[in-house]
Amino acid sequence: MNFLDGLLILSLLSVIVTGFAQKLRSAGWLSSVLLGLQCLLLMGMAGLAYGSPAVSSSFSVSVLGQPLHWQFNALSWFFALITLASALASSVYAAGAWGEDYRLQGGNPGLLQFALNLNVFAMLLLLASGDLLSLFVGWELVSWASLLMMVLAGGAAGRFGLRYIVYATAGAMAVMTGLVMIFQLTGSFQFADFAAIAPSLSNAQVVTFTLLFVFGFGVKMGLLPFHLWQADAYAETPGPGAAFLGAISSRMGLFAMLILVIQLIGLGRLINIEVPYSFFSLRDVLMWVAAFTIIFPTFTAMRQNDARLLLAWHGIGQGGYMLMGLLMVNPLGSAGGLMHVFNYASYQAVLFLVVTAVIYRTRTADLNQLGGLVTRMPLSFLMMLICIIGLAGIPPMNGFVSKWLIYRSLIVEGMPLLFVASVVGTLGTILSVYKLIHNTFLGQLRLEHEQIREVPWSMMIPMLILSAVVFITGFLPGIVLDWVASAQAALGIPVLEHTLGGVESPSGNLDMIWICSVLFGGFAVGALVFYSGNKSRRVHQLDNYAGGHFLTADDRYHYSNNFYAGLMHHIGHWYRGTFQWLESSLGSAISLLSAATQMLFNSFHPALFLLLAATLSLLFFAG
Amino acid sequence: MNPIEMNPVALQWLLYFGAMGLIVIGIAGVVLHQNIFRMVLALAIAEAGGNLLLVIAGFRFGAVAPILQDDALQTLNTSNMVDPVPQAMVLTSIVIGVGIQALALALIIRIHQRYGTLNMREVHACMMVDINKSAAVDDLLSAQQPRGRRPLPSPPESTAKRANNE
Amino acid sequence: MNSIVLNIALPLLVAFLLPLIHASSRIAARITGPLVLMVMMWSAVIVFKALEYPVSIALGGFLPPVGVSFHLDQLALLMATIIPLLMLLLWPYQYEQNLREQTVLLLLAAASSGLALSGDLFNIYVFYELISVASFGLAAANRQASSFAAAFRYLLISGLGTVLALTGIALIYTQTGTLNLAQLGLLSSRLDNPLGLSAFALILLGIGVKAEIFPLNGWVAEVYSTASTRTSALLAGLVSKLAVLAIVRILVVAYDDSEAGLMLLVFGVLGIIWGEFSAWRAQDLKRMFAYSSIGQLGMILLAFSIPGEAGMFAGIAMMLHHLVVKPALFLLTEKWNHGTDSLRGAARLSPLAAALFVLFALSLIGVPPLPGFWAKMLLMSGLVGMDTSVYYIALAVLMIATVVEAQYLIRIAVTLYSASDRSSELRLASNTGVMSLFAVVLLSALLTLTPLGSKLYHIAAESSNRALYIRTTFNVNPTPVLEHKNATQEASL
Amino acid sequence: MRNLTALLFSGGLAFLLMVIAWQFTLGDAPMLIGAAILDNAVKEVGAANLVTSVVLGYRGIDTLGEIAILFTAATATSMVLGSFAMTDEASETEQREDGSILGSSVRLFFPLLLTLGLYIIVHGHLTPGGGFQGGVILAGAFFLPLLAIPGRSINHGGIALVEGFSGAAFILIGLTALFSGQAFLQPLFEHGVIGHLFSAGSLPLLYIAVGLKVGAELSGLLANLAGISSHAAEAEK
Repeated sequence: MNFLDGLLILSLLSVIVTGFAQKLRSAGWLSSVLLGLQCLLLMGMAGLAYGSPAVSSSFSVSVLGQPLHWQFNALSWFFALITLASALASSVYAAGAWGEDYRLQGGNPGLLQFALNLNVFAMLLLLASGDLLSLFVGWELVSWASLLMMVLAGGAAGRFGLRYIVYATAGAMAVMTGLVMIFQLTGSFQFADFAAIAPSLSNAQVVTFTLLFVFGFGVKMGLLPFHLWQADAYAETPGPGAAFLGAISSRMGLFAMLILVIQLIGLGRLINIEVPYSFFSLRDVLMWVAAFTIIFPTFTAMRQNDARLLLAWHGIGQGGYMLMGLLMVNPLGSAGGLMHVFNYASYQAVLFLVVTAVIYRTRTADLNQLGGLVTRMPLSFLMMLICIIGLAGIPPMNGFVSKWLIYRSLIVEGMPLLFVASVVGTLGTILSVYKLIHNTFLGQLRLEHEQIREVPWSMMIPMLILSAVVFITGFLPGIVLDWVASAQAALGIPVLEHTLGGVESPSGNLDMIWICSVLFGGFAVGALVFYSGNKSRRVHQLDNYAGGHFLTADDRYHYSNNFYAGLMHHIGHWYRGTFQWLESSLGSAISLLSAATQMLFNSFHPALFLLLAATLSLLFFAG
Repeated sequence: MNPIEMNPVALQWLLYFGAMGLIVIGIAGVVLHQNIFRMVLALAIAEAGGNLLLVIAGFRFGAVAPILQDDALQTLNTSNMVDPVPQAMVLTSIVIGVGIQALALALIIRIHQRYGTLNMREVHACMMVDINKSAAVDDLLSAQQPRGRRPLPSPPESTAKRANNE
Repeated sequence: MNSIVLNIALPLLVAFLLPLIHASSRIAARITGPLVLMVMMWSAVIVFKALEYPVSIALGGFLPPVGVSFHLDQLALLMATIIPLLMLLLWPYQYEQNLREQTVLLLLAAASSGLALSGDLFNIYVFYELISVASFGLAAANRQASSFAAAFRYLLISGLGTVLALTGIALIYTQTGTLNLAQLGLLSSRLDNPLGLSAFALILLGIGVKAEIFPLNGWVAEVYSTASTRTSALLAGLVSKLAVLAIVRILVVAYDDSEAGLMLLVFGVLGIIWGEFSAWRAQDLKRMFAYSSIGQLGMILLAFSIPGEAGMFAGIAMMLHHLVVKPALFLLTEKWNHGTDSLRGAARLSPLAAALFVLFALSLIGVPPLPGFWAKMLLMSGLVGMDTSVYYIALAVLMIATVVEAQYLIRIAVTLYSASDRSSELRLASNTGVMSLFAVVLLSALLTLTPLGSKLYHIAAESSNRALYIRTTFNVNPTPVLEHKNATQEASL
Repeated sequence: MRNLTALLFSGGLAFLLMVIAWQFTLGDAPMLIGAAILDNAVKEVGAANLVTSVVLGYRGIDTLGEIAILFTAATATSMVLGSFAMTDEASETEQREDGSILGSSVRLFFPLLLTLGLYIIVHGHLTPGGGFQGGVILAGAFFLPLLAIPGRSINHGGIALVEGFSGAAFILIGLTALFSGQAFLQPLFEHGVIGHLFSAGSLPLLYIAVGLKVGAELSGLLANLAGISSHAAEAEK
């Protein structure tokens, strides 16, 4: 009985307990405590992140002659930490005032907590997978558990959840095909056996496996042609659930892809496979997929008028950075990709939670219906500010470090076009997160929002802690880089040389402590000048004038509708909804096919088909 | 003419062509007819073809029926007999055919009673209407494919008034 | 071993006498049927337990190949056990005025057992016909006009199928002069030519009518949506499997290593496409399940088209899985026979039934760790193992079909759990008890996956062993089941 | 269009079946089990009619299945056509006159047919014919009055009795063999002298059971069909 056994058993117990305790008032706190205990157990395995050998679970199951076992290494620990931390934050958030409110709105917070625990259990099982079969079992559990979370809200959520599960099943089928192919090659589902034959695979086999796994796991990540399901489904999920799903759920796809494509098949193989009639290698193709995944969803996010949708669309784009980083041979890139998982989870969770807090107070997430909340909910504003700085990848927050690593490695590896592509993506990010914070917290306060207050502490504390993480790991990225380096070692890829303040390697240096000191020194100077001048005067937020005229609160001068009209003038015609069109065409095609197949069953004389079948099959054999 | 004396090739043509022909005529009859009673008759023809084929399977030139009679009873000579197994099988399959046909006729009687028609197309249409009704589903064959019942547009006022006046 | 014929003789005997028993005592008539089924189950279990290696019994004391023989192997006995069990679960206990239906059900039980056990081509045909006639009766038992029409259309297709099968048998007999499967196996070189394969095609089409093979399944949706749910459950769950089993027996024993498997593959793939895509648009539960059952049968055929143990293992696993899941799903529709749109919010009123639906749906889609997943994985693994382009195409079709399947099943699940805009009148399905039993079976299969898997593997290894079949039938040196195999070898995929 | 397709494919099917059939040579039956039966049937079963020894001996289980099919068909038919009572009602409403020619000839034929049927059944193991053929004649005997003499109805209770017991008798004979340590449906008793009425062991008994069963089933079936159709005609008026 080691920590891993304890963690998995406790997680399973939490699922059962929260399942039965759904109706309890205190179900939320119960679930938070259970998740907290799981975090403690995970901390017990913290040695993994500092070089301890992998932990194997002491139980294993054998099905159809194939053993399934579970183990934890530094990579699993890294992902599990993110999972449990975001789950704990979401759980605490949902346990308090928000849960009460959710209950009053007709929801069942107990069920939400159950779904949360179920997701955590499924993810831990996936992260702990010690062979391909347990990986797939965990993978499917994750898929279906997140479906439960998505459809909790009912209504449109059901439709989006359904769409998700179609994509997820398609992906799962691709993965399963890949797995049984591996099984037929090696006769087992063990990682080691596949790794052993991986070098001797033919190019065609490598391409097949890569495409199958990238498609299968990429669906969950929202890689480009398969990204449509994600934003809608996450946006409709109840707030804390969305924070959790947005933070980590899609990254499970990245995790599985890491194991199969990068660890087992190996990037070296991908780089050596040329795409015919081009100068691309297979790896380059994937990187461009990642690049487009960064650009298109991010710019789609910019057009959203619902805060949740805006964030959810963003989440898709950020996945592209991670994949892009991890596809780099350079240790800088892979470290950036891995670290981005952590960073992104931290601020994405906070952002969703802040938006949920805004919804909690104002009952709307429509960016055209908000504004000026900064004085009403100052802490929330601050946290959103911290996190959008992180999301945009601007110092001093942690997002800067991971993006710097990725950019740096792109430059070092000599991939200027990809660099430009990712910078374009970052541009979109900055523009859209600015739209988010401007339309929510800045600008004109709406009269109906004048009386609202900051959210209760039960909701505030998780956000505060996570924002602190965003800041601290930005200031001292070495904390995370330690874990990342161990994870790199566990994956068997080059390890990043790092210090507490950043990176010190031949490929580039970064010292966040120094950067932050300079930055805050600059701020201090500015503040000194501002406050020593003492020329400012505080007025009420609704006390405004323009052009010599007083503006009453009824005048709408908050510029929110058709944000970025000038930019849209130039790029607006690029938004064509091609993917939507493709998806709906596919749906129509299936519908058409379905109608055609039903004609057989609606034929008034089915015996005709018997005649046809008899003739044709005789023709086949005797003819 | 005694068939044994016939040209074997001609006999083969006759028998196999007869058997296969009956089968095909039967199947084609079932498919081509719209009258369900005729379909059952066609089915009977097809079955007859199958049975004939079975009997032919045991046929031998110059052999007699596998029944010991008269002289053979004394000598117990069974060497010049045809294969008895197909004959037993044919017996079985004929009886099976009878059972199926009886049941088919009973069903036809009921269908005719309830639907008042023997035309397969009409029977099918009636049946589909019944099935759809019992399943509370719109007619799948109709063009109103988008799901969910759409309310009919209310008639123009003038016609509604006229209807009221009348 | 000989006592297994009781599984055929006893239900027939009671069925013949049931009207007379009914005339003397109604209560006796009511309990006789279930009693007989229990005895059948008991007898099958006893033989199953005593069976160490396959045994052939000669009926009438005439040794095969001259006489009719029953081939008792684990697969046959497994089916012989399942038949009465399933019938007990689906027995019409609560209806009055069901004497004839009970009679027909007993006849069906006898015929099904016979079909599972028989080792003679023509005997298989006879039992198959008995099943057919019994199922026509059951299909019409509802006494609705539509069920008469559906039963008639079913009868028509089935009757034509009979003719084809009979033609096929006649061709085989003309070619080989025998009907015993084992002897056909010995003579299989005579059948591995266009003539023999055509005969197989005709038999396949004939028996395939019950097995819901692709172009012959026009009756499926009609009959299942007009007959009583128990009948549908029985037809979809049991009868179709028995028909498949008969086909597989013929295929394995007499058409080993021939192109015949390819035909199964083609029909299987077409069945999957037709069934699943039709279900995608189905607007009421019964027809959706009917179409889905066609698709599932296609998958089963596909599995059996893979030669060797792998295919047999996958096929048996899929078959048993479907045998548990589909009857349960049909029972669900007993009260829910409405358009899918009107199911909105039904979960609130009947939470257990809705939860069971979700369980069965997930297993049907193949979500791990439910049994359906393992069955599907065996199938996929077998397909990949063939490493031929045709099988890869089949694999692709299977994948797409699974996605379609997931879409329509989860669509229903989501509808069930979505909020209702009006007070729904759909109450708890009355058969939740029986359905729960099915769920218990499914879940216990999940818990005992490892022993079950190895048991099924042994069964598959035994029934895919053609030489063993032939040896058993001619009673030459009865040998332990896996003598040729390393006995310690674990069951593996 | 449909008809054209059907015709085209029927033609194709006919052609293919002929292609298949042409590969056989007529009269060249392989006689694998056939020859074995011809050689051994006299010794093993002792019936002069070798077809009977196949029907009731070698393939007795097929015959059991066959009468079960007939029984199933009869049961299903009565299930479809409704309860027996309906026929009786129908016959009560009949008002037609009894045609004297028809009536008297039926009265003449009835015993003749009965005798013929029984004869064929009893001699099934000796001469062409047997339980099925005789059973059909018996059914004809019982059905004739129904057709010819309006208002005549069949005693369904009697039919049920006969069909139940005759079917049961067949199985019980088979089970007797089983419980006496032999195989199910193994012929019992001494073979006797081949060609005599009392020979071939239990085969004549089995054939009597089959004959009665078939007779009862078919009469029941025919009566059902006839009764309900006249009733339906009534209802249509």
